[in-house]
Amino acid sequence: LLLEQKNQALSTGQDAEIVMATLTERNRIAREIHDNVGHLLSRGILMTQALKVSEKDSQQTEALEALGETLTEAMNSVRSSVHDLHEDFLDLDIAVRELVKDFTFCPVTLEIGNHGHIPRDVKYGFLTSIKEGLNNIIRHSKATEARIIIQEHPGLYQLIISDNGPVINDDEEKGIGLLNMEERVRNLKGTLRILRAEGFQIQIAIPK
Amino acid sequence: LLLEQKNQALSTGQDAEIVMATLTERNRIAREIHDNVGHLLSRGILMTQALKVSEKDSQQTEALEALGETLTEAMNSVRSSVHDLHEDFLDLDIAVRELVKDFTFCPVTLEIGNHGHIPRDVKYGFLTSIKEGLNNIIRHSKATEARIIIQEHPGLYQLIISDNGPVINDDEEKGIGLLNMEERVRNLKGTLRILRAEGFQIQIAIPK
Amino acid sequence: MKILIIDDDKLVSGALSTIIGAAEDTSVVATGSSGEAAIALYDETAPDVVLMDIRMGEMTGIEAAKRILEKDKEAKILFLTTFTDGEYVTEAITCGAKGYILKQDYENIVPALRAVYLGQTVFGSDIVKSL
Ligand SMILES: Nc1ncnc2c1ncn2[C@@H]1O[C@H](COP(=O)(O)OP(=O)(O)OP(=O)(O)O)[C@@H](O)[C@H]1O
Ligand SMILES: Nc1ncnc2c1ncn2[C@@H]1O[C@H](COP(=O)(O)OP(=O)(O)OP(=O)(O)O)[C@@H](O)[C@H]1O
Ligand SMILES: [K+]
Ligand SMILES: [Mg+2]
Ligand SMILES: [Mg+2]
Ligand SMILES: [Mg+2]
Repeated sequence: LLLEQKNQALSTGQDAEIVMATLTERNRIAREIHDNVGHLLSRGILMTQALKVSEKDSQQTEALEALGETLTEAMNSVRSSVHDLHEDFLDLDIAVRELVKDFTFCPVTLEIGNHGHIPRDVKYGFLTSIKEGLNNIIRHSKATEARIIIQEHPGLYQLIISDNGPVINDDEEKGIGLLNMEERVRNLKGTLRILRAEGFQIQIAIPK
Repeated sequence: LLLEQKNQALSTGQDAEIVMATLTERNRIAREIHDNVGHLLSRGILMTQALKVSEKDSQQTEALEALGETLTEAMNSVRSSVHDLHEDFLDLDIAVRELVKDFTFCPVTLEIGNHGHIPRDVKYGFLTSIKEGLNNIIRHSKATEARIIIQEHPGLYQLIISDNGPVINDDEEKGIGLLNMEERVRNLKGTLRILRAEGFQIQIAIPK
Repeated sequence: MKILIIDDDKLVSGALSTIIGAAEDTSVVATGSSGEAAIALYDETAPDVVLMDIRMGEMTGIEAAKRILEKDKEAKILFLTTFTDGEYVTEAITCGAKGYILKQDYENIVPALRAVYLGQTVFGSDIVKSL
């Protein structure tokens, strides 16, 4: 392993895993806030409104109006935090470009076909696979070119990661990286194929 | 790499990195909620208080009282979420025990000395280092025993990870794992030493 | 129109009762705080519209709505939600209820009840505003 390869691998690091962990945590917190603060605030808003409709004094009514606005603003703030949190915030295309941008070992051609909404699990599966695939290219290939294809087909989502490096080691041994990838794909009921022909190629298909 | 070693390494996986990512995200959200919702809620509580003072109707006063309680509860809920979020929620001792518990490759002796509050960065640095150290033991050592020591000294925090495996490869080459560890330690202004004597030993010291 | 209010938070149902009761064309026939109460009170009070919390402890609003609709296909049920929550909203629509309204959207609660009373469906406040 050359030092520059090492640095490269360091930088493509655990990004995708981290993104996933972050997402899980976001969802947990979103739920917590939603259930607790959101509930109390909506109660508070309704109570304020009830006070307003029962109020005789016009000055008090005005103050209640202002209070209602404040609480509504608080509610909107909670809502938008929670929305952001729940948001399927990972834009796969951007995330993949990000990974590719940081990858300087060899040029990467990225082909992302038109696709609709890709389920979150699939996105993360693809992202972690791409990360590992790129790391492997750095570590194991002498590639001068790599290619990533993401494609939606009628019945499935497809990811192909390939490089043009000469295949040196053609025993079919899988390390932790590929085993991990395989497990993820299996969890998504998909299939993973490895071709060692002209270069190394990983083909992943996840049924819709 | 034997299959059982692979499975082992899979399971000690990216835990520490994930914990760190989670923490970062928690902090971000905590700040956001605290700054926005917390501010609006405390304003709402003050407004309710003012309304109560000016209220003539006793039924309204009672309702305002209940509203004030609801908003206070919401505020406490925000505060406690934020507190939990900000909380230095990682108990290093527990986290390390967790890592060790999942480690079945060889017995590990864990010595955690009395220590006060360890800064979060140091904790995470230690945790990621332990994770990598254990993975390396699985992958590179033929150890039958390992030892992890965490110790607070007057001027520094110390972590030692050692095993009794015969040193096979005694070139000083560092892979991504150790380079990563070194970088983390450097960021904490600490020092990392590797001893390859009777077994493999990683010594980390982080100044206070 | 006669309204039955169900919410497991008594402070919420109390506030709703005051707000709805203040409108000229509405009267609150009862408030309850559980799905079971909803079923019993529906029989007892024969309301024109049920305004019911979608998330409650023992029995969800959706379950209670299904039970009420089993006995009375014509029952008009409007759900209260805290946030527009995907899974619940879909169920709210498919279980035969007349829709949902956000709890904190207090200005639209009475208009939404009127719309439901007239046989319309309400999905959040945007629809109500455009009525
Ligand atoms: N792009 C590639 N070009 C050539 N060989 C590759 C490529 N990717 C993987 N391989 C081969 O497949 C093997 C298994 O890869 P895998 O990612 O599972 O493990 P690894 O990279 O060796 O270790 P790690 O568990 O740290 O990922 C590699 O050791 C290598 O021989
Ligand atoms: N516990 C150990 N016993 C024996 N040798 C070790 C031990 N830990 C590390 N080494 C040696 O140090 C080298 C560098 O370790 P390092 O963790 O940096 O890289 P790696 O484990 O080979 O690969 P990775 O980048 O995936 O961690 C190893 O390849 C191995 O030769
Ligand atoms: K009335
Ligand atoms: Mg690999
Ligand atoms: Mg290593
Ligand atoms: Mg409820």
